[in-house]
Amino acid sequence: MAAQLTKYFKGGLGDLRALFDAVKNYVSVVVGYRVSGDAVGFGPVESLESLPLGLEDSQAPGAYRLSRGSSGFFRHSHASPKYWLHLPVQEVFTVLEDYAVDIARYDTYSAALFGIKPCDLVSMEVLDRILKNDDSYWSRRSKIELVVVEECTVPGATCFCGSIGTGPSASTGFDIAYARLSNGIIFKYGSEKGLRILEKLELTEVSEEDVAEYERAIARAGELTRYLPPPSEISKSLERSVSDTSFWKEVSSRCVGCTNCNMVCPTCFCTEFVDQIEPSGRAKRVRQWFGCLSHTYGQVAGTHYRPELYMRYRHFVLHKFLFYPKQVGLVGCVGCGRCITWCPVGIDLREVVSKVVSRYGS
Amino acid sequence: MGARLIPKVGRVVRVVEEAPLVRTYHIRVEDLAEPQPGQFNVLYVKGFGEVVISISNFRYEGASAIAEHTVRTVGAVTSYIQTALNVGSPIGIRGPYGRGWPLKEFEGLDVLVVGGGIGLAPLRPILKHISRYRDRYGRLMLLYGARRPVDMLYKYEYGEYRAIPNSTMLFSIDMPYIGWSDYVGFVTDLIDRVSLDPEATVAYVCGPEVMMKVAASKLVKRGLREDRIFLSLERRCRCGIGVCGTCQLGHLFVCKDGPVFSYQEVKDYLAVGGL
Amino acid sequence: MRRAAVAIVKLTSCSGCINEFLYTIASYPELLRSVSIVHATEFQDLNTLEDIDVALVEGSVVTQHQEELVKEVRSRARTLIAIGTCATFGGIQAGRVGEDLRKVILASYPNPDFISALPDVKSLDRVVKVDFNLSGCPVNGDALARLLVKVILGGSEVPIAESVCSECKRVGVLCVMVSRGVPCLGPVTLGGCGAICPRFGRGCYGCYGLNTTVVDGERLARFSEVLEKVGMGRGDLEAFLKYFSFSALTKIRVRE
Amino acid sequence: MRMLQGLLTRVEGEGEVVLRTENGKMVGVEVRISEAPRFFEYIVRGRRYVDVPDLVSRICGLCGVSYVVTACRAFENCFEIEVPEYEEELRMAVLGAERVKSHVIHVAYLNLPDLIGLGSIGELFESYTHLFQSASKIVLWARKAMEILGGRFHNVVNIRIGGVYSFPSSEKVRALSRDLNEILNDFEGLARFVLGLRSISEEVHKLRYMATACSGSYCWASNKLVLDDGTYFGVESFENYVLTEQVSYSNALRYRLVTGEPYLVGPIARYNNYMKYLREEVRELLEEFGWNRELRGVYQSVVARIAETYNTLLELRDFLSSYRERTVSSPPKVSRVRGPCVAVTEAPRGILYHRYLLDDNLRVRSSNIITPTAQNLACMEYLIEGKLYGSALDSKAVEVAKSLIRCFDPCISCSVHVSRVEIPAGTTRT
Ligand SMILES: Cc1cc2nc3c(=O)[nH]c(=O)nc-3n(C[C@H](O)[C@H](O)[C@H](O)COP(=O)(O)OP(=O)(O)OC[C@H]3O[C@@H](n4cnc5c(N)ncnc54)[C@H](O)[C@@H]3O)c2cc1C
Ligand code: SF4
Ligand code: SF4
Ligand code: SF4
Repeated sequence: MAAQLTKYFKGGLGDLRALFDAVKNYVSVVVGYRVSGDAVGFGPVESLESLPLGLEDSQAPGAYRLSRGSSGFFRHSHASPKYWLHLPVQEVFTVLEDYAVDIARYDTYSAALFGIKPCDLVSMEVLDRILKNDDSYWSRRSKIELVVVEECTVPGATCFCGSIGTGPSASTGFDIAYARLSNGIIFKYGSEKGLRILEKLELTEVSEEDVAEYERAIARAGELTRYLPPPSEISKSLERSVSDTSFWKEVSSRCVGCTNCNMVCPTCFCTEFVDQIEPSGRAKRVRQWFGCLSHTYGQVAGTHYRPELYMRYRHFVLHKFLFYPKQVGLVGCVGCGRCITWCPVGIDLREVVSKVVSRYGS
Repeated sequence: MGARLIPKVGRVVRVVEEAPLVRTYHIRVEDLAEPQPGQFNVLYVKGFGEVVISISNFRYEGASAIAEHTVRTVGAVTSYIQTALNVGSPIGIRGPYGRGWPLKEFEGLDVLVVGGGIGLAPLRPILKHISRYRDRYGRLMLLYGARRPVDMLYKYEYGEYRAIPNSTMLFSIDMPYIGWSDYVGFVTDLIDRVSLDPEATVAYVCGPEVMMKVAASKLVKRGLREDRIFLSLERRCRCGIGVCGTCQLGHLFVCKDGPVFSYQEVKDYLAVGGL
Repeated sequence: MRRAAVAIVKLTSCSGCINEFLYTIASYPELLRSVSIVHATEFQDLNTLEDIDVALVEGSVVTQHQEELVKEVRSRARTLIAIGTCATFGGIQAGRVGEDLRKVILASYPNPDFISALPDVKSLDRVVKVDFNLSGCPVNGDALARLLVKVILGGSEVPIAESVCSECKRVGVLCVMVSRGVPCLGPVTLGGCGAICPRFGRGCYGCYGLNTTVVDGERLARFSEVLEKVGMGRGDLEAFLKYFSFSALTKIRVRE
Repeated sequence: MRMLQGLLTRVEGEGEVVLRTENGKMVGVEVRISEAPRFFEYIVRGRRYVDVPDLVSRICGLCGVSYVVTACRAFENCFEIEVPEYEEELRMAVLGAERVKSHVIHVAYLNLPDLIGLGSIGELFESYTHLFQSASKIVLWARKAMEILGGRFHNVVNIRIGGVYSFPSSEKVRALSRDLNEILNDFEGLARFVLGLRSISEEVHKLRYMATACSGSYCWASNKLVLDDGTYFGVESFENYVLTEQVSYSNALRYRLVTGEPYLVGPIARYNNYMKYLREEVRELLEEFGWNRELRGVYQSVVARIAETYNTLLELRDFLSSYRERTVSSPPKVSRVRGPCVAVTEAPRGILYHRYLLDDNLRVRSSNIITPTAQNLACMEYLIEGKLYGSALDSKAVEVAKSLIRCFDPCISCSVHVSRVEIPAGTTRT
């Protein structure tokens, strides 16, 4: 894929604005990490000002802080594209008094993603493959006509995309990517569409030095985020660990089953259904995100298939590194580090995985 | 792209009391594709939710389909079905879903059917299928166990099953009961009481998971191939089409990769508690 | 259709949950066509305790008389729903359990001899069999309405147990503990409120009660270390747990 | 001696009224608060002062906001914390929404059945469906308002010492503001129906009364109090102006003026003090039905409730329509406090008094919470005795006593912060 990217462009913040405007003209809604108040979520972005360009996040296991300052570099918040593509709460249908079924309408506008991170880009591919049959997901997913990625030259302290190969640069599945360097912004394209848009902007040619600096920055970021052995090694070790109950009990001993990791993970997709009925007989069926760390996951009438928390925690980890590859041919963890940052007790997935590998690796 | 989670509205046309807290509902619905034996539908009761229920029998009546579902009352939705659904009641239904019993592939072999309790429901279509295409299969052996005699399903059909040529039928109950002259004990014990040609037998098993595990390992010991033993598994199952994620067993989705699996596919997963 | 006989019974509590029932009626006035309220001293004069289809009981049991009353209600009710944290966990009045009763009384009354009180504060399930526990201080009126309609129709609700954090994330609220270091009991608290406190930028203080489907004494002790780091001492945590999760604490002790 | 008892119904909490007789004639009355004590004064002991508002909110399921606000104000007083203007306005709006809810619930669901001779809310729904629905709409709107501004209908979470935790989004507030216009129509309908009722008694009750004191406005929160005779005093000397008494038959403490006289708090006390500050629209409406005058007896408190609700709805309309989302102030830093932390606020049922003493770690050492209903108990007995003394006793007398009590909208759970429940098993006919 990388060979396809023969051409880079260079520009500044002004050009980013021009790109934003060009993208905005292209679709009816631009979606990305959106600043609202003192938080960053994920949703429609009106203008470049609503993007977290002037914010810096600092992340650590169980800790997240945002600060202002133009020199800062923003990675991501708890909110991933999942918030836009796979709605946290969605109505499925309403059944009227006479049992007529009224299907919930999904909105249908063309959209562009702007500024999303390489890890989140890959997470979309994972979701695409897992949610093949999901109309509500595809009603939004299929409307995404343009993807602009911001590559990470300054990764965060919980990021480990380099270990998985999902970042810090984007290699496929995007139209345009840009990276912020010390002396400007490097743009590249990933599709013909992207190239056409970039060509219309008044960008300068890149020098060899620029390209070299870009590559250095990406390589450095890649190094910084390479904590773990290769995913194949991880899967193998996990496979050997499954029946080591005491190991899984130990690594999950601080877990309180709050499901934050599930909710913030860009590839966790499980949902539950909630049914409501009014005295009039009108009923509603609602679907909502659901975490495998919660007690109900695996519970059935009369018995429970994962009654203990360590079983559910083990499922979370196995799913990412062992089962996802079998299900969709991709590692389910994209190395974004969200589950580490947003875990209120600060359980570090990297540590757990390292332990598995050191104990069960070849 | 259709709206895949939307039920069609059908109507209950007959209710059969099978056993305490178990009833078979005959549901008429237009425009339902013909299921494979072992597939299931998702039934929806307005305002209370959905449940995944095997199709225990199926036929067309004119343009409309009649699907039979044998439901045991255990939790919220099934209780409501038991309380409120009667002949004439509307009910939502979607399906058929899942991978059913592989039957065509094993034509020519002897067929061993092992059922426990409500687990006979998804096996019933196999019996119907074999009785219809009798000459395509070898011997038919049905081993069926329940807690008590009164808990046995489809009692009114046993005559019909027995009439299938070249078939054996063995029954068991868990505890002795007055008037019961068949076997008392686990249904899996019955496996020891049938003669099997391990080279030429396929087994279809459904019941509580422990029972299926015991049955499978016994059959393996008797020399059956692991890829000729089929189990119909159960997990928390909400959507039926592989999008809600709650039915995962290892990398398998019980609803779309199963519910029927060969023992070979799942034995490693089943061996680990709580996977 | 026969109207379902509903009894609203108040024990020791503030009436907040009964007001949530009033809200249910205000939201679905047509409910008054499918139920007949046979007992509700708060808003009607004629009250009986016979043949109850659904009893909604608010409050915890603190007197002998209440204990008898609930037993009576139980024996006459087809379905008994404990509404609110007082009924499901004991409620804030449990904050005085284990203390010298005379001292407790003297804190409020000049003449302790006129006041009788028992040393314990009991959640309903310690006295009778409860069919549904709907916690919350106060109970979530929408959840109550949802359950009530289902129960009146002869059914029940598919139970889901998760923490406040699940709700927090679904509404897209920034975690106050992770992002601002504000102590929050959300991770160990039963969901159901819709993450009200984090939505207003503050930590959860656990008013829906401990999520004991997941949290045991060991995990709670570990979690209290996390809270300690962000400034909530163990004593304050224990106090809040006593106010809102008392009956759970009798099963789960915060390890020393 | 014989006693005739009646369980108090259509009041919040559990209590009874007991009429004592000799030779068939009524000689005394006991308003028994049998609600089991909850011992809040003990429960808040040892707690950090910042946690107190959320705890005392649990005293009352009808007017928890008043408790939260009073506790906050008590600590703001002793720490000399300035609450930013916009945050105070928001808090007062939450308090106002609660008042609307409380008053409308009382007027429509609890008191109206008395005025039109019905026994319950169900009967009201059957025979006055439209009225019931209007009242419900108002209550539901008040709920929405409390949820958006305060977090929920009861035990609001958005009020803290020094201000609020956050400003709700303008978008949500705009929606609230839009709906209010319709609600005002519904309210007018209800108000006209109630004010036009002939059944509101003209019976005169000569009573002392107390209210918080403000100059130039209808008073809800102030550090001053006023008696009907014009005596003003600061909240810090409140306890010098009242006598606390405890009776053997009741779990609630009760209060009298130092002279031994019972006194009234609540709608009538406020109304008679501040009616001139009601908004023009309110006064016009009252005028139309001949009620723009001093109220003479507790039966007329329903008029005051209508007036206060209307006034509050209009104030809320102004607040909501000019609302802007702002950034909240940072929580105040405090170190030491000298003396007790005291405050009074007008809860829907009257003045609510809180006093806390903190220790050096700023944890509660002791407290005293005096609720409006507790202050009204002596008045209730006084009025019943005045009305029934010497009369022959029958179940009608009990009814008379109970309906008098109901006019106070007594909030029994809060008046004890506990209770003994006296429901005879089986049928309770009262
Ligand atoms: C493939 C398959 C076929 C089945 N066939 C039959 C059948 O023919 N007859 C029959 O009586 N039962 C069958 N079951 C089990 C049946 O689905 C459950 O008994 C039923 O869902 C319980 O629902 P509830 O609402 O009463 O229980 P609750 O405990 O209230 O369940 C809540 C929800 O969880 C899910 N759930 C709970 N228990 C199970 C379970 N055991 N399996 C799957 N999902 C569950 C359902 O979505 C249910 O609506 C089958 C299960 C599977 C997976
Ligand atoms: S498992 Fe954790 S690090 Fe991996 S993608 Fe999910 S949230 Fe990110
Ligand atoms: S704010 Fe509290 S409830 Fe919300 S995610 Fe954080 S810890 Fe959980
Ligand atoms: S967030 Fe916690 S304290 Fe706040 S309302 Fe919900 S459960 Fe209660």
